[in-house]
Amino acid sequence: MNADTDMTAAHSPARELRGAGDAVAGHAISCRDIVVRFFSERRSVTAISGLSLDVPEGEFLTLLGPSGCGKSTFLRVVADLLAPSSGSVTVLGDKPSRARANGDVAFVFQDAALMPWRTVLQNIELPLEIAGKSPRKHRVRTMELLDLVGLSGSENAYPNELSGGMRQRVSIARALIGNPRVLLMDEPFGALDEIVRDRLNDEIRRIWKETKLTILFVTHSIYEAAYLGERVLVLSANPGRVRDIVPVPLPYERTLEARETPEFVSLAARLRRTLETC
Amino acid sequence: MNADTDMTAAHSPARELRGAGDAVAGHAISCRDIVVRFFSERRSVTAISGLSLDVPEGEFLTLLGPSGCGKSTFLRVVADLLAPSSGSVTVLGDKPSRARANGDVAFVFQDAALMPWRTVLQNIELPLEIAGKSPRKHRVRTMELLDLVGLSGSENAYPNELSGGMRQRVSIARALIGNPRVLLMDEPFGALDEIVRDRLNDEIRRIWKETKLTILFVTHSIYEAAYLGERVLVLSANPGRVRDIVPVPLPYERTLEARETPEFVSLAARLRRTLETC
Amino acid sequence: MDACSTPMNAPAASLAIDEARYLAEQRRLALQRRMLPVLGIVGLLIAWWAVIAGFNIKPFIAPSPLLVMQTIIQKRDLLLQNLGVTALEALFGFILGNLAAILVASVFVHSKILQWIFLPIAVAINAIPVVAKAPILVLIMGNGMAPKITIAAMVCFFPTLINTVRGLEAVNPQIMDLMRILSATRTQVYFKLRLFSALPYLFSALRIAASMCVIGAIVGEWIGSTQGIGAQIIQATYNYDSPLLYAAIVMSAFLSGLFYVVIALLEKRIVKWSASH
Amino acid sequence: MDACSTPMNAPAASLAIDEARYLAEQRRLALQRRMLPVLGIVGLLIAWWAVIAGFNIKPFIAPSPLLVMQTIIQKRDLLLQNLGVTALEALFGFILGNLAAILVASVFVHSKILQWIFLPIAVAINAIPVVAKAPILVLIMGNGMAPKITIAAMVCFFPTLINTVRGLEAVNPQIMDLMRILSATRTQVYFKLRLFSALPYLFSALRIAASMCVIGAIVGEWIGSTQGIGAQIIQATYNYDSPLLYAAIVMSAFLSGLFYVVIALLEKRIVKWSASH
Amino acid sequence: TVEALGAEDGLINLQLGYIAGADQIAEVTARALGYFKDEGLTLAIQPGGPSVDGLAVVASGRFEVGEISSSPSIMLATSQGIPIQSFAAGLQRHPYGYFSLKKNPVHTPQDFIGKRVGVAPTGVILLRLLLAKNKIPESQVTIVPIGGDMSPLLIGRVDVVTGWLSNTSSLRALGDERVGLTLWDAGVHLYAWPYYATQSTLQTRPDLLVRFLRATARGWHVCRTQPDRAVDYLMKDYPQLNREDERAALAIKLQCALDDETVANGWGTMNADRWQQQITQFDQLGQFSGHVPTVNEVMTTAILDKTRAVRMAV
Ligand SMILES: Nc1ncnc2c1ncn2[C@@H]1O[C@H](COP(=O)(O)OP(=O)(O)OP(=O)(O)O)[C@@H](O)[C@H]1O
Ligand SMILES: Nc1ncnc2c1ncn2[C@@H]1O[C@H](COP(=O)(O)OP(=O)(O)OP(=O)(O)O)[C@@H](O)[C@H]1O
Ligand SMILES: Cc1ncc(C[n+]2csc(CCO)c2C)c(N)n1
Ligand SMILES: [Mg+2]
Ligand SMILES: [Mg+2]
Repeated sequence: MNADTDMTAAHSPARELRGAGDAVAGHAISCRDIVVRFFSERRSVTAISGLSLDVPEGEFLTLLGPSGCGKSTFLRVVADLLAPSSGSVTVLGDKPSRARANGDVAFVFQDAALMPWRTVLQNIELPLEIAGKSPRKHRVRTMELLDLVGLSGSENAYPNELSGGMRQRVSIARALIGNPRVLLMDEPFGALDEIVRDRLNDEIRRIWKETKLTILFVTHSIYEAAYLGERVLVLSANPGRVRDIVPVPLPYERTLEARETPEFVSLAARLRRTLETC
Repeated sequence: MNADTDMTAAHSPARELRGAGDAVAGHAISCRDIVVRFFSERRSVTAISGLSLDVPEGEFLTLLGPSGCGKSTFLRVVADLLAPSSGSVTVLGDKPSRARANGDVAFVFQDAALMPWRTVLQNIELPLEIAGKSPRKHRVRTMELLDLVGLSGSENAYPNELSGGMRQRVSIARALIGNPRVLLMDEPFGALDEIVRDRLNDEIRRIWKETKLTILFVTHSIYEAAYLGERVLVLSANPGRVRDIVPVPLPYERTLEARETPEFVSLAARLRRTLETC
Repeated sequence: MDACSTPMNAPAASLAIDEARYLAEQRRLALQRRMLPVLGIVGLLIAWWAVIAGFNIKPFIAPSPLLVMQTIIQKRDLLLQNLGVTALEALFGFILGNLAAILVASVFVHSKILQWIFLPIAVAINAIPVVAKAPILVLIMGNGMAPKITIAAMVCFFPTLINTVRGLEAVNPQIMDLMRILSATRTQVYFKLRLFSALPYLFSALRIAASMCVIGAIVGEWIGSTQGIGAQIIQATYNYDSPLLYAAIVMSAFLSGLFYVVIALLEKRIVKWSASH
Repeated sequence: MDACSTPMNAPAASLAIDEARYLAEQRRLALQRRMLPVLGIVGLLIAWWAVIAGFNIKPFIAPSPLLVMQTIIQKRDLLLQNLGVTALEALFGFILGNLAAILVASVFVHSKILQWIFLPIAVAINAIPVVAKAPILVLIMGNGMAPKITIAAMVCFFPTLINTVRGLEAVNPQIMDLMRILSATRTQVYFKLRLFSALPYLFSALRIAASMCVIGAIVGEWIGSTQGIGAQIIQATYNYDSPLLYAAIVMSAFLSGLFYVVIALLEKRIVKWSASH
Repeated sequence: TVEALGAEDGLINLQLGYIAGADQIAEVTARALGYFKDEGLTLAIQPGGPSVDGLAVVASGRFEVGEISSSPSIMLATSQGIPIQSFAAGLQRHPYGYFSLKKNPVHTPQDFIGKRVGVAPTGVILLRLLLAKNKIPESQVTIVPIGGDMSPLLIGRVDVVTGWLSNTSSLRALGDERVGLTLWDAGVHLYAWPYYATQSTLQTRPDLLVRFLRATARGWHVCRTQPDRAVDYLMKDYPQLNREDERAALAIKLQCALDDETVANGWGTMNADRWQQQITQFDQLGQFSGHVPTVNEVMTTAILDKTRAVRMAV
């Protein structure tokens, strides 16, 4: 990998500048008393109630919680896809809309959300196009990402010709291509087999370490949450609120063997107990 | 639970009769040299190549394999959704189309495939309607299933008001309501949190033990595959073929503690090694 | 595109407050949805008036909206009576034409072979202007309402056919697979899946048809009628009675609008599952 | 509904054989798709002939297809020349009307307020019969091709507008979210997402318009023209020359069919990602 | 069969070539005064319209009697072998004509030279007849195809438009500046409002047509002698009309319906020579796409002959 094409190296001067400004704020994401409600003619649901949270810049935070507790909803609030009914959110020291507009936020959705009329390659290149960058110039980078997610050779397939896991991998590559500063991942590896999942787990930590980006990672796997995160946020359901925030006592450099350590096992057990009472 | 509403109890005389007939054949699913190819104007893909497999009636077979290896495709062949390019398949001793037409096959898809215009309840009741049964008469049963998947209270919500995991749980309930003899499950628990997943794992084994149905269960979790199945089928990719069939040396009655046994750990390790070389 | 409201640090915004805010917003939107079309129509009238006044256009070329309004008020009995006739023809034509189109589309979606054979015939017949069909219709049906209804129905038929065929085929393939596994009969697939999938297309077609069926009825009246807006238009044209002509046209536009609104409301009632999001 | 072919125990069915089988099947389907419409049209002609012969219908009410064919062959120069004029008007009207509709729909989809104001106006204007609009058009545009093209365009406009508005709004909400996170501009959302999502609706509308624009051009010719199929229809009607009248109608049906086929082929070329499945 | 549909006893359907209204004043008056009932008939007026001129409807036997605006339609139809014949003429003098404005008038056929004349496609042949009759080369006149309305004259796009002198309402648009030249005055002598029926009706049920014509003639009598009363009946049946206009129009219609010919032969009379003249003129312009009809194909005086007394009394 040479520096030009390394997916972790693309720090523009502008980014450096913005980075310096944000450093004062210190928090990549900061929420106070967020309430999210959904209304329809028939019923109203409080998905999140009074959630407060600070995520320092450069943190890898994993989110665990029972199905329907508001994890996706919370990510959507951070990504400026949803306005909270009340409460305040800042992302990179500013309004979520600003962070988004700066191109600092990327999202891997629970379902792949690919454009059926675009090939794999074209889907991955979409963020480049939107940002006004030439996809051809970044082709080497795109190919690396394709390789990373194990889809080399399928670049000209259309989404409806792919398996569920392949589609999800395309959407992961798409999220990574824009060099975001905040990466929101909603069960990105849920449809992947364990081998690929383990590899991507290591890759995502490597990327995180190299780029210092902030990651919010929703997962249903306690092991994944513990292995990936620096802290694990556990949400409880009905309505969603912070149940616990658990620091992960694993070393900065982790290998799969780390899962065998007693610290890991006891952390996993604690998380499981917490979850069971959510 | 009284016998009338127990979801495992609805053995009609007709079913008894058919059951007797199939016993001679012995195999719930039997495949010989299945080849599945996809053609389009631009390219042709061989998804499965020369797969042969016998699944005795009443077996719980789990399927593991790298993403894109043809697991979904294989389930689709068994469900008579796809004709293999060559090779033969029998389901319950007959053509797949016959088994399907008898209402013996149910499928939980990789994505929930709910009807957006139906509420949760109406979605679950769809198979009853199709079979010409009165949903009102089976309401108690439906409510039990709703409870099983943890969605009591959401029965009147529309799918677009649900979280990803909730949608998937609806589709599980829908598959169970028809008392199938062959249950095909394509990563049914992928979008569920571990607590619910563990509970459903136990529930599905309980249902399996009580009804003696045949289950083909695709999962990406090695632990799930080992914990649930009587045998684990490992497929290799490009093109999909049987890599290994591993019997699970766990007792018939299993609890989560079984995962801590050395047999389980070594089985998981073996599966992991096999998968790594797929 | 800024979805985040200004930060608000009220410690406990209650459900009731949020609900009230939601309802107020809904009311505001509903009001807007009701007032803006009125604004549009009023604007059209003003623009019309301005053109007439500004370019000093003589009334027999195009009368001013004021004059037309006067005419409408003066001859309201006559106009309303004629409107009723046309409305009835248009309504029956609408129902018949759309039913027929939905029926044929339903057949087509079940048999590609029939579609390939009969769709070209539909295209060809749709291309025949009314004048050419008219004598045959009069011959068969005489001079009553029947031929007018038939023409209105014919005018509705084709757009609804094309849209409905497509709509009935626009099913989610996953759900189609599910229906197949359930061994749903074609009828069940049709009533439980296809029809719902077709609704967006169908309602689009019905909106088009709502506007077209009135034209159909009017054109139908031109094959021979003493009653109805169409007859009035011919009469007014024949007499160069521009105010009456425009009054009749305003009536027909009103009728079209009414049909359209009814369909739009109907859609809102029926398609309620996609309300949120 | 039986998807499973009969069991086949050939030990190694090769890719080449499967591919050949697939291609043969594709060819068979393509042939069917080409031959069945011909069958339909031929069937229509035979039915027409049978009705004429069976009920002993006199030629002045409806001539037999044989007589019409003879007339077409005899007067082919005249008919083709007129067909050319009408085809040109219809084509320009088609392009203009649909472009305008797509444009307006694009505006509407970006501003609900403008939609609520102007859609009622479109509904109202669409409800005005051509005869009523014609004098004003002639006033503004004179007697050339322009007013005919305008009328053809107007006839295309409304269905395409309604369908395109809906199509442009029929975006996958997930992908819309993605575009939003990417901070895509409205233009980008439009060109990279909405336009593609609208294609099924748009092509449905274009099929409708393909059939309608020919009628529009013909009706346009009735407001005053010496050339074109419409003028020929008027002339033939006036002269009670029903073979010529029907010949002209057959020409217009042919033109409609041609437009329709072109649009269908265009769609097949453009929408290729949904080919399989 | 289609014939059976219209065969109800005593019911007579009059199929018009255009909308029903002022032009049916005589029939309406006769019906109101019970003249049709006197003949044992019930008259139903069946309108036509811009999309249907009714001739095929009568020819097919659906309705018994037809009336169409101009005699050429009868000749063109018989030329195509349509088995209908005219049996009476509503108006002797065709009220169709050419209208211009005083600042650029057409008083005589010669004035057409150099003018732009706006005519509907079907009116072109009538203008050509006029030009041929007056030996004016067609190249000297610019024919502008227009729809059926007068605005092109008012906005100066053309110098001359066509119209019906009998339609007072429509001519009001031109105001005092109007200059008119009728086809008749320009030497083209067509019949207006000819009545026709199928040959089979004429042969098998002539007495139906006789009774119809008798009643209609008596209606004309009232129109002439008590025009205001006739207009009253007209207004009663067609309230959308304008009374003053129709009163004025009736005067013009009477002028067209009753002239020297009718003094001698009664209202509705037709002259074989005049028919022959029209056929010849049309033939010379190559207008018959079928065969050239003979006078006997086009018209019959059989019904006229049997109703002479009543018609003379108009
Ligand atoms: N309709 C199709 N057209 C072309 N290729 C297809 C089609 N469907 C599947 N494939 C190909 O077949 C192969 C197997 O797909 P399948 O969906 O069975 O994989 P899978 O094992 O279910 O993977 P995953 O675990 O990711 O869901 C893939 O390589 C895929 O690209
Ligand atoms: N558009 C909506 N309308 C109404 N209710 C909604 C809507 N979206 C989400 N909800 C509700 O909000 C709650 C939280 O949903 P969310 O999708 O955030 O859950 P989640 O934690 O992501 O669950 P999962 O793990 O199953 O994906 C759920 O109870 C859901 O029913
Ligand atoms: C020659 C000639 N024949 C028919 C018409 C059509 N048309 C216009 S007004 C009207 C009613 C006559 O009473 C008719 C029939 C025409 N314009 N010129
Ligand atoms: Mg979620
Ligand atoms: Mg799969």
